[in-house]
Amino acid sequence: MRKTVSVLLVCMLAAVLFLSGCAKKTGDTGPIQIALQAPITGDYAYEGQMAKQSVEVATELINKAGGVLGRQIAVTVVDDGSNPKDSAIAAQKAVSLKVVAVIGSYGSSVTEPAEDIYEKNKMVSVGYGCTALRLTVDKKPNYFFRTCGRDDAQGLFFAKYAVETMGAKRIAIMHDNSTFAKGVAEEAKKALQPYVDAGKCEIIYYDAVTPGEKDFSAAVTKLRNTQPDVWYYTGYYTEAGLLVRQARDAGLTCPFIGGNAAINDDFIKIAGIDVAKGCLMTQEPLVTDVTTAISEQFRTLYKEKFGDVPSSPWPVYAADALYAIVGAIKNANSIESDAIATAMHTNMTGVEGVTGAIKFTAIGDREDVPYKMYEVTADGKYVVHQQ
Amino acid sequence: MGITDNILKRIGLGKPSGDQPVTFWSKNRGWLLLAITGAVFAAYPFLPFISDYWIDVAFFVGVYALLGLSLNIVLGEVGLFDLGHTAFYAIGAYVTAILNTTLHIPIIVLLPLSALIAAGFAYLVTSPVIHLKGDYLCIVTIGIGEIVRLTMINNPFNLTGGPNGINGIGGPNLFGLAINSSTQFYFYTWIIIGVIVFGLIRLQHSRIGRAWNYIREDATAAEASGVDVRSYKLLAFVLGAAIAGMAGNIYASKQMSISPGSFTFIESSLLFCIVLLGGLGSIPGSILGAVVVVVFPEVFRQFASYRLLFFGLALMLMMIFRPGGMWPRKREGTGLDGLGIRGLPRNDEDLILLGKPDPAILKPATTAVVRGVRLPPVTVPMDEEMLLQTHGVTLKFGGLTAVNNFDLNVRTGKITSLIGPNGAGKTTLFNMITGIYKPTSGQIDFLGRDITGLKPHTIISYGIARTFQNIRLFPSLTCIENIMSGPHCHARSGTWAAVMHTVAEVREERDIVATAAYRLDEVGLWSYRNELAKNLPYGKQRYLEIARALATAPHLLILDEPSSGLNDKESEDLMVLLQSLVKEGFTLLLIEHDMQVVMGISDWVAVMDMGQKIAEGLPKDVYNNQRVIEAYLGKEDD
Amino acid sequence: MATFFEQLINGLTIGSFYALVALGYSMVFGVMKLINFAHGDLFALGSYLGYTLLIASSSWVTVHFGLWGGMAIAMLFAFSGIGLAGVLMERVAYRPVYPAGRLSLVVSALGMSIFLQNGIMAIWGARPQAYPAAVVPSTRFSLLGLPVTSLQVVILLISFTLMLAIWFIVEKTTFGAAIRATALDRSTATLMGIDVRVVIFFIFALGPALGGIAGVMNGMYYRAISFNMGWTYGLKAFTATILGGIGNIPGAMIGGLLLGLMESLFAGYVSGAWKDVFVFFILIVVLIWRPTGLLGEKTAEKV
Amino acid sequence: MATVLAIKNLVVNYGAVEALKGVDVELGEHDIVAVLGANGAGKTTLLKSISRIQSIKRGSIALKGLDLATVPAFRLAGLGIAHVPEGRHVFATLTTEENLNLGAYGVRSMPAGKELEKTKEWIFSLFPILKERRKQLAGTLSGGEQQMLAIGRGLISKPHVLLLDEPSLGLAPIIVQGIFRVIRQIHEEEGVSILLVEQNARKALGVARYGYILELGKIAIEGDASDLKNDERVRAAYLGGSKVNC
Repeated sequence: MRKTVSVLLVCMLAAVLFLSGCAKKTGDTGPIQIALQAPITGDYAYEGQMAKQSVEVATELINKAGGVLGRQIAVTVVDDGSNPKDSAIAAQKAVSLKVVAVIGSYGSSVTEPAEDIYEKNKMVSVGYGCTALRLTVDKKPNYFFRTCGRDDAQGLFFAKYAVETMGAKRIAIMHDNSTFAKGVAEEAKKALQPYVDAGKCEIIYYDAVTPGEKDFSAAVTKLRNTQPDVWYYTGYYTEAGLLVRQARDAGLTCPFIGGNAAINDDFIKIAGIDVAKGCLMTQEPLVTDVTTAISEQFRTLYKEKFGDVPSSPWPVYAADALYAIVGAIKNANSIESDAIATAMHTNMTGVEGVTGAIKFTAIGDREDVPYKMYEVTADGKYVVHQQ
Repeated sequence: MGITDNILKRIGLGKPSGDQPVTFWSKNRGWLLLAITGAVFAAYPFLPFISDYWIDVAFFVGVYALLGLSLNIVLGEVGLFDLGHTAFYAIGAYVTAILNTTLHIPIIVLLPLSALIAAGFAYLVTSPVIHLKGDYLCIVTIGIGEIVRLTMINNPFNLTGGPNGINGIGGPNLFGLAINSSTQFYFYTWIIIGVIVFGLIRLQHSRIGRAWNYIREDATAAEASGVDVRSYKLLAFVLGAAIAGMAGNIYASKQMSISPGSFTFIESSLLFCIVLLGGLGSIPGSILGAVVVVVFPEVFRQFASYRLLFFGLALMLMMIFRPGGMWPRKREGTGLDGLGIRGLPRNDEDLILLGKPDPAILKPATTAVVRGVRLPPVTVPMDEEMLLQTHGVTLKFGGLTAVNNFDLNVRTGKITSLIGPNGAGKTTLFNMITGIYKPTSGQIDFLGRDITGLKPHTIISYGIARTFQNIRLFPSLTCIENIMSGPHCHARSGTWAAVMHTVAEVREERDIVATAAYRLDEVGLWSYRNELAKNLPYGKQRYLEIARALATAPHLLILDEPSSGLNDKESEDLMVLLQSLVKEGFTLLLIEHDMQVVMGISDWVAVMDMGQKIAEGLPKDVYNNQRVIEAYLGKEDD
Repeated sequence: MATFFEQLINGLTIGSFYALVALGYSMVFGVMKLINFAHGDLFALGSYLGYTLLIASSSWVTVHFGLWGGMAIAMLFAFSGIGLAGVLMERVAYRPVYPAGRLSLVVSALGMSIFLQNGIMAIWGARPQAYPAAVVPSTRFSLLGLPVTSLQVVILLISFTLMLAIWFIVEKTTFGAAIRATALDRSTATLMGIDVRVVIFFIFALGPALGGIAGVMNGMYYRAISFNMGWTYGLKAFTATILGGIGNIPGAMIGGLLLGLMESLFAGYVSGAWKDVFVFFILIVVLIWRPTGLLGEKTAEKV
Repeated sequence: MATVLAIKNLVVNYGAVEALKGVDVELGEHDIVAVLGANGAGKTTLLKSISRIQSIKRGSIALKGLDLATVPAFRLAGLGIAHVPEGRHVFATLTTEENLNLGAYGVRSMPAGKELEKTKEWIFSLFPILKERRKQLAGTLSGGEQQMLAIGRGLISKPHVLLLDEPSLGLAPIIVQGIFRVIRQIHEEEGVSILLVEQNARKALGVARYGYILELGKIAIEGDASDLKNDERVRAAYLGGSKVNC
């Protein structure tokens, strides 16, 4: 008796496995719903919270200008807590909210599970801080895009700059074992390989520091002893600031080049201007260097609302993601996912974001992200380095 | 059926006891409730207000319930302080990811495989550290968790994909049915949980589950009652790791990509909270804990940056207002039914009688088998009269000689007493005989076998049981459960038998409870069988401890100051009991300070001072020995 | 060789931070048998308190009392603030949970830790903050041929003085004996006329307060502070505590310094990425060899 | 004889269980009173209630007319009550000397110094072995030595009232004799009033002036020690028959 019932029960439940449906999209009145998936809590909370502010500003600007398709837009925030598990739930939440498209998310390994879910649910998502190659290169997604650049582009830019422009022979690369920093570091190493093979330079140091720590004196002493010509650090600005200062204290004098996660006003604060001055950063153009009308408006309103422009470049890409989505909706004249995705792939004429025109490649990467070398000036500003 | 009933009873839905009329409901309560629970689970994803999001939340509740259940074995059942459980979860996930993406082994095949590898890993890393106590084990588990995570990040042999992790993991495929939607994953996961819960409940109510609890309550007493503490601790880690490995497999196949960010110390501490929030050792509690830990932050997701603030607060409040957890496991008052043992006689007298030992068992065995224990062959010339002999036993602690070249002879069927000043080394000698200490030199022979340096749980299965100077019971277990630790060392059923309820296992369980019942009755504590041991008055605790030792069916019973804390009258009652035990066929060895007892019942007395024997003989000779008077007895003033 | 000595000094500096935090862990554990997982977050809070004082007065204290004076005042401020926070924490999060046992206390401590961490984030924001350069003394000089900063020297001096002072109080004074007695047996301590509440108050004030001072020194030395920095330091300090033998005051000091040295030397000579793996590996090996830590008592359990 | 310690109608609960159900006990100046009884009768609870490490439900405990309920527990040592707990409870990882010093911790009138050293010498004269062991960790002492240390630690505060809980528990006969000798000595020479809880009824009644017998939380019998020794009920229940002869 008991066995039969168990078997029956299991069969019943198993049968249910076949019956699963999926949700469908919303109505055509009221504001167009868009979700922002961002790390509001957790390790990258500061980036997520600034992304939220940036998107708020962009939303206000767009709505003031009449919205899109005659409707306003509204953005809901879902927090992914900077971790992959929460990201999957957050993505599913965004899907269940039946939004038109999603902005998000920040880190690559956090974005990845979300990307899969959005892709499966045929929902357009636009990442703004996830730079790992494989999100697009491996997966060739149909509904995923990103407004930020890719690790390899930055790595290549660095390699070229270091060897060809600076003529560095002994190159040190350091990262912090985070998805992002290690990604850029790996790509930089790859990009240097041809030069190494040609005997033009060598990589004399390749190691990681632990993020969240404060004392890197051991690492920089080791680094100093390798006598590098240039030192590339691809991690985040907090550690970058500490590293530069501790390196200078330890007597390491070679030029420092930071990756685009290091560029942040706090880098200068932490390192101290005496040390930060002259440090270089590989970076997409900053919002302050883009002179379009949108950029102007964005900066003004952001300053008005939050006191200062975002201290990091990534939140601006979140705003760009919103501009991209809205532009695609406009060009497609539809809020259907497929139409938006098609527009994003093929028809982005006239779509401008805070950092300029936005176009995507067939696999969803942003076209033409021009990297520039930034330099910290003596008065604590980032300007494009003039060779 | 028994177990379902017991669970229901615990949550207050059990069969009515007494003479209430039997209705359809009361008769089939267990099945009906199981069916209702099943129906609710089955219906959940199809409820109108349940979106895929909530189904996914339920899926993650499932993953965390599995992890909670797996940690509950280690932390809840055995009481091992494990704050690095995520390591096993990570191993399961990475094994799945690596083997699926490189060798394209199907996920469903990897489900048992990742469990197996996680279990093997757990065995390897925990066996050198399993002896560590409390907080020291805790930091080691944290260390293991961190080592695993950092290794994944550092990408050794290009296997783990570094901080990016691994992507492109496939979904499970059940005989042609591909699982990929949220609803399918929901059912897939919860059916697995159902199967595992079934197994875990069976384990909890077997000698294995009880052995874990004995260790949690008092590891030394457990070892002295015949539980192989080390192996059972390892078994807990291995089983826990296996289940966590499965959870890793499920997680990886749902997420399709994994990275080290999912396996941080914070995850481990969340699992810890799940077990504690639910209630230590409680299976439904662990599931409930998972519900809280997963759903709570979801409900507060819109509060964004404040949600973890609330979560932290909630954890503290929970511990303040429900310190035992939300659904603690109740042991007392559920009666013998609560033990989940089948095939017991209907009334108490029959049960007690069933446990009456075969007198042949209590005779010192010249044969090679005693109650299922295969004894090693006789290695020393066997003296029918001498049960135990120590030859020149010496123990040195650093420079201090605690026991010096001591010869002790214990005659079969007699009461031998060891007396001597405090600190003379008597208890140390006992600890050597029972295997807690290993002698520096000398030999201990028992039943014609050299038992020097064997583990306590081995020695006890040969037939030497003991009690402790300071009573050591399993305080939060019932009296009958306490005594059921006695026959443990003679039982043979393993994990699989316990889960499957094999015929031999059922018979063994019945024998265990019957033996315990008989001994409990013998020391007059039958009416206390369902009380927690800690609630017994001191004197009764002494008797309970003696009953526990007797339940191991020993040939030699070693009692360390049994009359300590008893007044003269109570000591006399004790003497009566001890003498009756000798009549039953046991041999007794005592340490005692109460001369009334020593002189009253001993057949032979040995006197120890500063680790050495200063006298031995018949009680009255020893009592009048000048050296003994000087060193130990003194002269009465009055 | 010069590099070796440099790494040695680096290791000592980071080790002295670990040791100060570990000391608080050990003191609280010794008396309460409680692993205060929120201890690291109190350290972070201390950093923020010092930062706020120096910023809020727009360096007023620095301007009026000089760099060192400002530093001293910030440290005193954090010391008393965190001392108070420690006592409050005991009242709110631990005292009501004592009867429930040690495991429940761990959960409460984890809850407190999450609460504090996110509380700091709610007050000071998620962005890391930096101690302004203007308030940090940064004279550099050469000591025995090694380049050191005056701040480094002062930090080492203060840390060692504090450690010695605590060691003296606990091991050599009658009150210290009272603390140790309370740790062993609370009700018998009461019979001796020891006011257990005073001891607990003292422990929960002083232990975290040491962390508060370490927090300010840490902020000054590295300048950057973030709301989640407590986790890392908490975990490292806990490791140090266990390494030395938990509940043992000199053990915590030695454990902390040793941990700093190991990290520094391994990162300096082998690999930064594998540093923590190495540290935990060594810890496990030490525990296999000495199950109660380096200075833990080797007494067998009495049965 | 003037009353030093007066306990009236003492009721103590452990959860729902009443451990003491209205107990009256008196201890006079320069007096030894024994409290006997079976396990779980409430003897230890009585002593713990006096020194306030056990909270009481009802009743009063007065030291020379001072209601002890108004005084925090840790002050009692300073008021002249010393409690030597059951099971010795020496501080195992402190040295013998540190243990002794702590005994005087609650006594403000005894600053560390000459006075303390003098009292310590007196303790050493009572228990010479402790002097040999003064630098040794208390946990490494033998059971008998620990009991001596526990008593010495109680005496070092020069108490008026000494509460002794099971001083003979688990000790060799020769040690028990020694301890009872010291009990008698401090009573006779120093005039300390002693409330003695014992299992060993024979010994306790041998040294006490007056005795109480507790049964299930109530005083069942009380009377002069000499009378109790010959009381039939006491003999049957507590002294045991003389089935054993040696």
